[in-house]
Amino acid sequence: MSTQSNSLEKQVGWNREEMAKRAALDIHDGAYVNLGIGIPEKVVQYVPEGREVIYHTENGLLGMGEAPAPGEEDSELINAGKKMVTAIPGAAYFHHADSFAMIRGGHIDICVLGAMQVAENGDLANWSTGAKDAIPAVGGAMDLVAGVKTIYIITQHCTKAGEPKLVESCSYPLTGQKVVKRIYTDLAVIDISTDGFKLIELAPGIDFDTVRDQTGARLIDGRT
Amino acid sequence: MSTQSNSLEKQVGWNREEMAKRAALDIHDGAYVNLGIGIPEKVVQYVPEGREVIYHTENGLLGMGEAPAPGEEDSELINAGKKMVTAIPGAAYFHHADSFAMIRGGHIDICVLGAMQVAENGDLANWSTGAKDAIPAVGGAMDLVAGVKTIYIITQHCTKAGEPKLVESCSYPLTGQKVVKRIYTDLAVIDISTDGFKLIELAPGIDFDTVRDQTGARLIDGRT
Amino acid sequence: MIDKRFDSPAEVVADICDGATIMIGGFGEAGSPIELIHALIDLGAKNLTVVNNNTGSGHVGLAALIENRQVSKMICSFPRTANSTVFPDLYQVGEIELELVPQGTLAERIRAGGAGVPAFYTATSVGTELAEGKEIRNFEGRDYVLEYGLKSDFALIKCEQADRYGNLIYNKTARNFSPIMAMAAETTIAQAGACVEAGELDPEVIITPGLFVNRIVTVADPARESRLVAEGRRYP
Amino acid sequence: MIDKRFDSPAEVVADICDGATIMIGGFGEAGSPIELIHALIDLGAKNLTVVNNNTGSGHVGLAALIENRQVSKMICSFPRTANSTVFPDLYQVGEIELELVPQGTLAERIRAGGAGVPAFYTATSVGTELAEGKEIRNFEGRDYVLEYGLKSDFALIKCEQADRYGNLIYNKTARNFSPIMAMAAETTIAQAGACVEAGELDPEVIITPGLFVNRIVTVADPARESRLVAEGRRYP
Repeated sequence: MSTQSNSLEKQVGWNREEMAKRAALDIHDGAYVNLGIGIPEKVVQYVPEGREVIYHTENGLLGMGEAPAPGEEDSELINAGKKMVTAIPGAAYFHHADSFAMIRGGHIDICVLGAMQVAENGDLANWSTGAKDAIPAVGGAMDLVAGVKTIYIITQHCTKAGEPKLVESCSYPLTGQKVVKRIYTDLAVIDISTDGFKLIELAPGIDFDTVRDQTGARLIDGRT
Repeated sequence: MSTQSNSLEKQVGWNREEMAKRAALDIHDGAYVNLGIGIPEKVVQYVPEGREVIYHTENGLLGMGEAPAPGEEDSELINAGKKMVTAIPGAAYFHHADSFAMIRGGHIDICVLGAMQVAENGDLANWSTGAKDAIPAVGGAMDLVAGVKTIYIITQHCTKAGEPKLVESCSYPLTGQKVVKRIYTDLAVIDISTDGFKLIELAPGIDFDTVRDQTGARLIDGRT
Repeated sequence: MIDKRFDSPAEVVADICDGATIMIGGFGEAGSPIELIHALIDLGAKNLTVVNNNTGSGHVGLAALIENRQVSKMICSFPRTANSTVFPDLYQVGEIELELVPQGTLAERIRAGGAGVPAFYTATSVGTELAEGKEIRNFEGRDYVLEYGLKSDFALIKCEQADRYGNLIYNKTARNFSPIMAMAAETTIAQAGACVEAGELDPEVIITPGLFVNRIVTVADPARESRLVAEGRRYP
Repeated sequence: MIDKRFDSPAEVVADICDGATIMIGGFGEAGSPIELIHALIDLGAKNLTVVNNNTGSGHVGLAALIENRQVSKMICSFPRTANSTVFPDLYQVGEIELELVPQGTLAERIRAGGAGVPAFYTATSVGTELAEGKEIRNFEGRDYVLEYGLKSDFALIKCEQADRYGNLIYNKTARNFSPIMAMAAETTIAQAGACVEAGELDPEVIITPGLFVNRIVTVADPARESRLVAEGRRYP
């Protein structure tokens, strides 16, 4: 099934940009936000006009701005993905312990991350495949999910091999337990509820049964 | 017995200034030093020429300078005793957790404090008489004795009532256990050794027996 | 647009309820947010637990808040200072509770509260009566006592300058507890000597980044506690 | 007179012995003290335990130190990054040890080491394999894991400016781990873009007060790791 929109066909599902755009709708005015590497980084482009959002990067900057203009790059002004960025007027620099005090102390409102698997109880696996020969690398993922008030996930609904990423329980090593609040996939927006996965919204051209069939655990229809 | 020097009599013992002066001889060049309220504050006046010493005050200043000139006072530049002070060129301000990280993390070389009692094992009592009706107040004393590398005490050898302040074990509530290294009294300089109180130096006009008689525990003669 | 600036001390403290825990910045008068404290006296919230290094002096500021019988418990390291009679008098007749905490432990507990650390071990107070009843644990041959992170509903602090995001800078030793209290409070309220435009504060020198601060009110010419005390003033 | 300035990177690292634990500042190349690392390669001390967020890239700086077989163990949060092959290759053949620590736990452990805190509790990693074998404790209904303070024999860091007392300021996100590593090391060695006279740095903006710093060497025009990597350079 193609999830790419195509001007010649009826749109089916959301592409990466649209997933980021949908997630951006849930970033409230005045939010302090940390965005993971990959699709989550795109969220910044789609926050609705009129909302002022402050971006935190765990390597010591609150008030991260856009990518620098050519010629304005500074190799000592980077984000957690080690890309060069800028600082907005009103930004602040701080050291790593202070930066993670923001995260671990519950001072960041929203973190948007990618996922390998999300379990119906909100468990998240996004740092390791657990493969014996892999080089383990965790970065700040476990700190973010343990400390940030609200964790949003943007992910394809299934792996490239077609396996569900929304599962009863994660088979990959966990990043955190019961941490995810909402998931934005190419097919739908799904909340973690006390009853498990709860569908909130369908992507264009997608019906409930399609999402249910591609979800590895019970899916409740929460559309009102 | 008078411990005041007097130009008409032969000097007997050290006065407050002389105790501070003797302690100052043991402040090494380049030392980071925290001085308690009272006689310890006087040490700063007597550090030998040619030694550069940096003074820390636990309310957030490294590089404390002298009292301000009249008209230069700033009520937001004070020391731990809440007296107005100055900052030397090369000073730094920081918040309370960072300031006590310096103390508790073992980064201050020397702290000079007063005492109610010192026990022969180095226990110190200097914050409370334990009286039922007293308002307890500890300030930073317990942090200083637990964290600073070397604790020096300046104190009268006996109380005004003539009771020894150097004792077998403290009857007053402890500030810290086994923390004192050296004591400067009006009569002598005494180290805490593995064998207990060890006399290092006598004040002018004082003999060993006099010190021993006024000490509430065994006194070893450690003069070489 | 994010704009944390308010017009008056009365507005920024208006939702402080009876029973709240409030951290108040300052070491003696340096850094004491006296106009915010006076607004809290005007408000009248009662049964407060207050965290401050001291208990105020004279009959203004924190001492006046205590004298007005709004504080049921103080958490502090040094409750008696020069010109401090209000707290001692109430304490001796058993009308106010005291949790005495070594100053460094107090600072570290506040920072821990702000940094998501529920508890930590420290050597301070081991073997003293302030460690009685607390868990002692040995690490590498030395004993340490378990202390708990401290959080609060509100922090009232004073700073030198602020911008609309809540970024703060302080003045000299008036900084003291304020940056860590701003971290540990659910709602942090700052009185600022001046408010400047976003971007005017150098991002390298901001001491309290704005995400720790919720409300700012400009008090351009704050009262000086020691002067009020010397003049024998009382609040209200 | 206190003067912590030295003339060359070789001098300031000369007493680093085999088996030392060394914290190295930097997040990727930002803040990496590349000239000090290269001096350590010239020195040749072996069997080192190195604390850094990453493991270097290309064949210069930290990667070169590892490639030169001077490091027996890395303590870090993210040992593989773009252009990072040296550590992964040695790790996969079992020739270097790895202690993987979540980035925030790493930062907090370093700060704790510097602040006299032997151990603390954190929610990070609870329920994951990185908490396996560690003490779990419940505070107010939530589980936390016990983590230990981390100290080192040396810290090698990079800063923007220093004075003779060792007061330091940093540049933007090159600050990262350096201020806390300066606290946690027995001997802290800083390479500074410039040395200024005592008093030239505003006491309000000093990030690392001098008592945390032991030695300073000016490296006015430090190499940029990413450029060296792009050029395919190797050290030595």
